[in-house]
Amino acid sequence: MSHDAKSPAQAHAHPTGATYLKVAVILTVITIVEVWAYYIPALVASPLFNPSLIIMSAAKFAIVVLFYMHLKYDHKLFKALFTGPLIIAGATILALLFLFAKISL
Amino acid sequence: MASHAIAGHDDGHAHTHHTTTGLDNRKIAIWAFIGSECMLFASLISTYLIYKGKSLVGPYPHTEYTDAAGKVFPAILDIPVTSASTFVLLMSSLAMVLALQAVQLKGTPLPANAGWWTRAQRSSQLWLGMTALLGATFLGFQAYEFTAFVREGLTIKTNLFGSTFFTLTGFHGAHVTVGVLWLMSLLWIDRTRGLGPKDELVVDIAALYWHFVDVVWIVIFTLIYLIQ
Amino acid sequence: MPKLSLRQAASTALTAVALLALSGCGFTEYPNSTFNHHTDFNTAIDALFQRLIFWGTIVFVVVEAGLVYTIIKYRKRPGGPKPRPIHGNAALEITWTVIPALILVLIAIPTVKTIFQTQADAPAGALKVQVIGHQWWWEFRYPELGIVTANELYVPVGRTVEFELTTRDVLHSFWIPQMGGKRDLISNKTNYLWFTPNADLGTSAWNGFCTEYCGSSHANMKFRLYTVQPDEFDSWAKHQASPAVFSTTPAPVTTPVTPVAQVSGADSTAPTPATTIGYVFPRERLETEFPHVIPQTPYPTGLSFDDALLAGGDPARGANEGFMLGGCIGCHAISGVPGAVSEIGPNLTHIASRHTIAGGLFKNDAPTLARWIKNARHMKPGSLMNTIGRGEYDPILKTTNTGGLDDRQIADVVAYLMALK
Amino acid sequence: MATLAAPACATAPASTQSGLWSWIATTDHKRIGTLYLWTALAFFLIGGLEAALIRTQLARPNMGFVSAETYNQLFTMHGTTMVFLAVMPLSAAFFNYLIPLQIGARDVAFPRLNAFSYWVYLLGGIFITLPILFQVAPDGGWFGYAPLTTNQFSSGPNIDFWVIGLQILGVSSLAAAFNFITTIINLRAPGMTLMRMPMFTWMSFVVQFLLILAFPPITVALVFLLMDRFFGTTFYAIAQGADPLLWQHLFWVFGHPEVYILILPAFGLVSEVLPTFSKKPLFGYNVMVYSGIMIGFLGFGVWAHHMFAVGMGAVADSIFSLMTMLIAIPTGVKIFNWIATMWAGEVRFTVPMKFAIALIAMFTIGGISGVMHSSPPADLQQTDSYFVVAHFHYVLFGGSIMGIFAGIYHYYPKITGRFLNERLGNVHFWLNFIGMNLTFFPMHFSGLLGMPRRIYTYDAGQGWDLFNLLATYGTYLLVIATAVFVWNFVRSRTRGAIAGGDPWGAATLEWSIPSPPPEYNFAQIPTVTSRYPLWDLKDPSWHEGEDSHGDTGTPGPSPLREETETHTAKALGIPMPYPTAKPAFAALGLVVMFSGLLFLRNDLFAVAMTVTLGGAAMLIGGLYAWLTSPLE
Ligand code: HEA
Ligand code: HEA
Ligand code: HEC
Ligand code: CUA
Ligand SMILES: [Cu+2]
Repeated sequence: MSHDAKSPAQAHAHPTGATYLKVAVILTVITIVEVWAYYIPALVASPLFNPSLIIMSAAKFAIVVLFYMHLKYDHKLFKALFTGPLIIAGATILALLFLFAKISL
Repeated sequence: MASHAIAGHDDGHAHTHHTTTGLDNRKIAIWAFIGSECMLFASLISTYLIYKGKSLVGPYPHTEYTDAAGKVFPAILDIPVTSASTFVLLMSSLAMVLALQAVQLKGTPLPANAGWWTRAQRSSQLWLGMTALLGATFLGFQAYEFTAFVREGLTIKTNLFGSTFFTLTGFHGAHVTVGVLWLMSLLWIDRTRGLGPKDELVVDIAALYWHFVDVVWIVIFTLIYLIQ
Repeated sequence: MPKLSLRQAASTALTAVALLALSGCGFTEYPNSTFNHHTDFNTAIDALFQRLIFWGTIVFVVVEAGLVYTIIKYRKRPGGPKPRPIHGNAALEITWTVIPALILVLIAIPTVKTIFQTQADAPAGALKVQVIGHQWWWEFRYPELGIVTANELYVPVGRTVEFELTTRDVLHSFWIPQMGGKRDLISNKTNYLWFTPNADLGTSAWNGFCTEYCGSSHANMKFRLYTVQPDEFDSWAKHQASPAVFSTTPAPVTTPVTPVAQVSGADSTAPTPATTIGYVFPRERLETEFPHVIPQTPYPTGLSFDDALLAGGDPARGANEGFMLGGCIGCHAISGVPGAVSEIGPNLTHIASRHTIAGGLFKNDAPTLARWIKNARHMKPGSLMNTIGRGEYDPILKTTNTGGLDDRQIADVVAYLMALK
Repeated sequence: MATLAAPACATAPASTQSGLWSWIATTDHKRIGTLYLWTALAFFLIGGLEAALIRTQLARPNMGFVSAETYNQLFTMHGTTMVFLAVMPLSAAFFNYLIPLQIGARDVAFPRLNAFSYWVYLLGGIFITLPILFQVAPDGGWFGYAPLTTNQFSSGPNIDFWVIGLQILGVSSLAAAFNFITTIINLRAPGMTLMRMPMFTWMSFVVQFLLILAFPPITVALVFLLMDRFFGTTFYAIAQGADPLLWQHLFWVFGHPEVYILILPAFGLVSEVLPTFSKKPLFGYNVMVYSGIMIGFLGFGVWAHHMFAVGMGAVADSIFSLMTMLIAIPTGVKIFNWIATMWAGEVRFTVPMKFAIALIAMFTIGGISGVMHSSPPADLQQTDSYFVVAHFHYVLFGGSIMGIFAGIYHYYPKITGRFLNERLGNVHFWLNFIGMNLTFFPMHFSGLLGMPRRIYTYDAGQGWDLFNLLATYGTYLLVIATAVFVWNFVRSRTRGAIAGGDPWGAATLEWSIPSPPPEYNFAQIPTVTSRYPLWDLKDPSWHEGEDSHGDTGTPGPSPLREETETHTAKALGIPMPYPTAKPAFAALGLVVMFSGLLFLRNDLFAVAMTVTLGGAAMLIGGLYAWLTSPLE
């Protein structure tokens, strides 16, 4: 990892404006689906409502991070700097929700 | 003078000195900062979720509440408005990434037959301004939301929901505010001196911050607004 | 470095010897020792703890002996061998990863077992006691028996007692070292703890403590536990459940204080007070056998009381005049006394049957009560009972009390309280 | 302090700057490290003085030496001071001084941010400490459990100082952590791969991650408390249905990683000392690195072991118990590897070495009692008793403080160019060693014999008298020991024996340059080919006959050159950061901004606004001026 003389910008091909637009469209579509689901009582009542919303939001999260924040293309160091804390943060949220009986094992 | 420094000679030896990884110090620092922010928002979001449904009195986020005097408080969250503001923030991320691209592309010759879109993509000022504007719009929505809630009887003191809700979204809003100010100063530099590929890093760092604030909202929107 | 080795050998020996000594040790010398097991709870804990001590001692001895041996053997000596540049040794490193892991497994298994054993639901038929924490005293209620008391607990031996722990203000923690582990009292939450005092346990007295820091007088939030024989318990309970013992025909009204007449027999609907006094842990036994439960807190300097007045205290006047004028009724309940229902302060129905007051801080006797009533805040830092003596300086309000009771009135109140057997 | 600027080393030329202003404006990591060292030592004395008062009050039953209220302030401030103002900043002193030297850099990544961190620390420390002189110091215990710390139960300004003060100190720690993460990742000399970094730098690296991940939760917990106290929110308002365990969880999510923040730097320091004075490489370097990372990582999954008595339920108790026990494994590996480092070595009993050995011996005791706590049913008998107090002083004093003293004796010659007096050092060590055992070992007994912690008084005849008296005597020994140390520390600055660049025959880069190091550190950035560059240089045959494990580099002459002469940066044409007081000014602004809140307690809304906005203006102005002026 050390002495990677190339600057990251040159090291990897960046996506183009078109990719960014596509990503934006996907984000918009997911958001629309989310909000739409919110207004369908049958869906809200379903046990799959919460998990699917969480999955959709995680997908949006990942897309923005990978494409807009270029984590997909950037130096792996940044991936480590971001995913490490993210995992600890996620685990902490889960543990706290468990401890306060908001979720169970 | 400001432009000179922010764009080139900030703290950190990156531009003049060799670094181990070849990466710029500031970019490493901002990623570490973002990692730290993950824990900050994790704590805030956990608190909101832990206290969800524990308020002794209303108003409540998703359900109606009738107080002792018989006064009815409707469910307080306004999903249509927040959906709109969420969309605005998402689009600001698009604008931001295009702003970065515009800065990177500065100086590369435009093909002769370039269409409006290709041209537009070269305008860093357009996209920086757009991002800041969308961010400010988001803040406007938030200001509207907050005042509406207060009018409807929910303040930061009312109940656990009020305290956690305003604090969580308030913290996020403060982050957006900082971001907007940051973008405006970049825009100002761009207008006075012009940002070019050599300033890529400066814009990149602001962009990373901005996108992070956006992804936090993605999580908040789902966990706080949509899930009941 | 012989000095170091000596020191370490000594502390090794000390741990082993001292722990052994303490665990089987005399009652009076270490009256709050956690090594004794007088309950099922403590027996379970102690078995676990012995195992921890055993492995802990082995690890301690191995590490310290290895360390001392190494530094002595390989100390720099003239003509000593040249150090060998060893960078590591996978086999060794795996060994000292695996062995501790194995030890931990041997600790972990009984740990988890004991967790589930001690946190199971209490067996049916347990005596229920509600423990309510207050800044800085304990309220105990026996809901099935209709008893409300403070700072002193009675439980029968051989029967499981289940504590239901809540707090009226900040966090506290309930601990009787000789009976078992502690459990916190958490606002907006109910906790449970149960144990069974061994059936063969004689009638004895134990110390209990608040072990969660709860403000100024955290140190002064103690209580007593009396483990008594079942028949003694029944006698005690029956008496405690009855209204106040003190009963006078309404005293001739000397002062025009209005609520006077309500004190006793005046209210015909009030249940008749017990005529015989129930079981109380004998004071003489405490003094001879359980001196550690007798508070030794000295009176604070600067608080004086004319003790001669105490002999002449008139209980009836105390009940009818002092108790009202002093505002006691605003905070203290006395069963059988209409209007005296407040739960702010300890229930005083049978105050005279208790050996201690104020979170176990003081002995319960006339001179102490007098001083307590005169200036509780001087007696106990931060106390939420206000200063009642006339002309007394209230250390919290930082003012001098202009109303309140004079020494003679206090002496009457004390006489009244001492009559509430 | 100004005298510090004058180098004591006779061979070093006069420093380019001196005087008070040069310290306020300095951006040199070594000077900032020195400032941290002095300040943190001062706070250590204050914390120790508080401890001595505590112990005096507890010497005998029913003592009236201090009042209950004073006592409660004393232990709260003792814990807070030792943790946040003494041990953490002492570690920070070494981060500052050593990390750039150990990795072959000229400074940290953000020199001015570094200065900012220091000034925030100093001013925040003063902010939180001063109130004790006026009897309004924080009195909620060092972990400030709600709801005791809310307005309802603590309506005075005491807790305000605590909430605001810790918030300020958090800024300092976080800023420093980002700085060091960047520095370690990015400013390593050529050839200084991650797995060649000195162990102190490695452990510090882990600590920086603990800092950036552990401080946000406490920041949030404190923000809630602050808003409850000043703006009437309901986070910990019992009447509104709040759950007091929220505070406890958020606090300990921070609090447990915090204890590893306190210990890992000390582990790093002894990992430098032990090889040096055994003339042997560190045993199992890789495993030492991984175990450090493991300790840090696992440290985030054990926090609720501080809450076994709150009634979390059997499942949660079990999980946290097992996770806690796991930590004993990587820690044990470290202990055994240290012993193995000395095994077959040539052990020299210098003062730093004695402290390092004492760390191994004493920390183990604390670790073992830690494992006893980790078993929840057993912990129910131990928690909030003096047994816990014994545990954490064995790890904190026997671990962190011993390690830090090892570091101070080891690096004092590097920092000042002079040795600390060996005789006084030995007196200090032995008094300290005996004193700490006399103070803290009896606490195991008083705890298991039923003595609760945080009590300002107790009755005679509870079986605790002897142990308390012994502990108090022990403390007085510690006071004497510390006084000897202070005397030595001050005196040796001007009178200690001159130390050369490499007085101990150590192996790492910081010893390849003069003592004290010149402002630019390395005239020529070194190229590193192994973990022990200086040993390679001085005795290329030192690792003959070794087994295959170590990264002892490529055969052939070492490219490293020892630097013996000191020049000025200017003469060498090395650009150095400009001195600037802007960071100090911004730090002042930050503290002023926060102090504005205090006026809200007396409903002085206008004053509060003025002070807060004034402070914010100073902060922003300072930041702006600093960010827009060139670094060097
Ligand atoms: C430097 C700081 C430090 C360190 C390193 C540790 C290390 C450990 N601590 Fe400690 N701890 C504190 C500081 C620290 N602690 C503080 C300040 C408190 C109290 C806070 C307060 O309440 O005010 C506390 C409280 C505390 C508690 C809560 C007690 C209570 O309040 O009821 C617990 C419970 O599990 C605990 C456990 C441990 C464990 C298992 C370790 C382990 O990391 C120890 C591991 C080390 C070893 C075990 C020794 C070496 C290993 C071997 C030689 C291998 C073989 C060993 C075995 C098989 C056992 N600690
Ligand atoms: C790193 C952390 C650290 C360190 C080093 C120490 C060091 C000491 N601590 Fe403690 N301690 C804590 C962290 C630490 N402590 C914490 C976190 C708590 C919990 C607080 C709480 O409950 O909220 C605690 C609590 C605590 C208690 C429990 C209080 C209670 O529960 O009621 C006691 C009691 O004896 C104690 C004693 C001591 C003593 C005697 C020392 C000694 O080792 C001190 C040695 C130092 C000196 C003796 C310096 C003396 C110097 C002078 C006096 C000046 C001389 C002047 C010149 C020469 C100029 N500490
Ligand atoms: C403001 C409320 C208040 C008033 C008025 C008040 N008390 Fe109290 N009292 C308390 C509280 C609270 C305690 C518990 C204090 C403690 O232990 O810290 C207490 C404790 C006592 C105790 C000790 C009881 C025990 O078992 O520990 C006695 C006796 C007592 N009060 C008598 C009186 C008398 C007599 C008066 C009137 C002259 C009086 N009190 C007025 C609140 C009050
Ligand atoms: Cu109640 Cu401590
Ligand atoms: Cu811990």
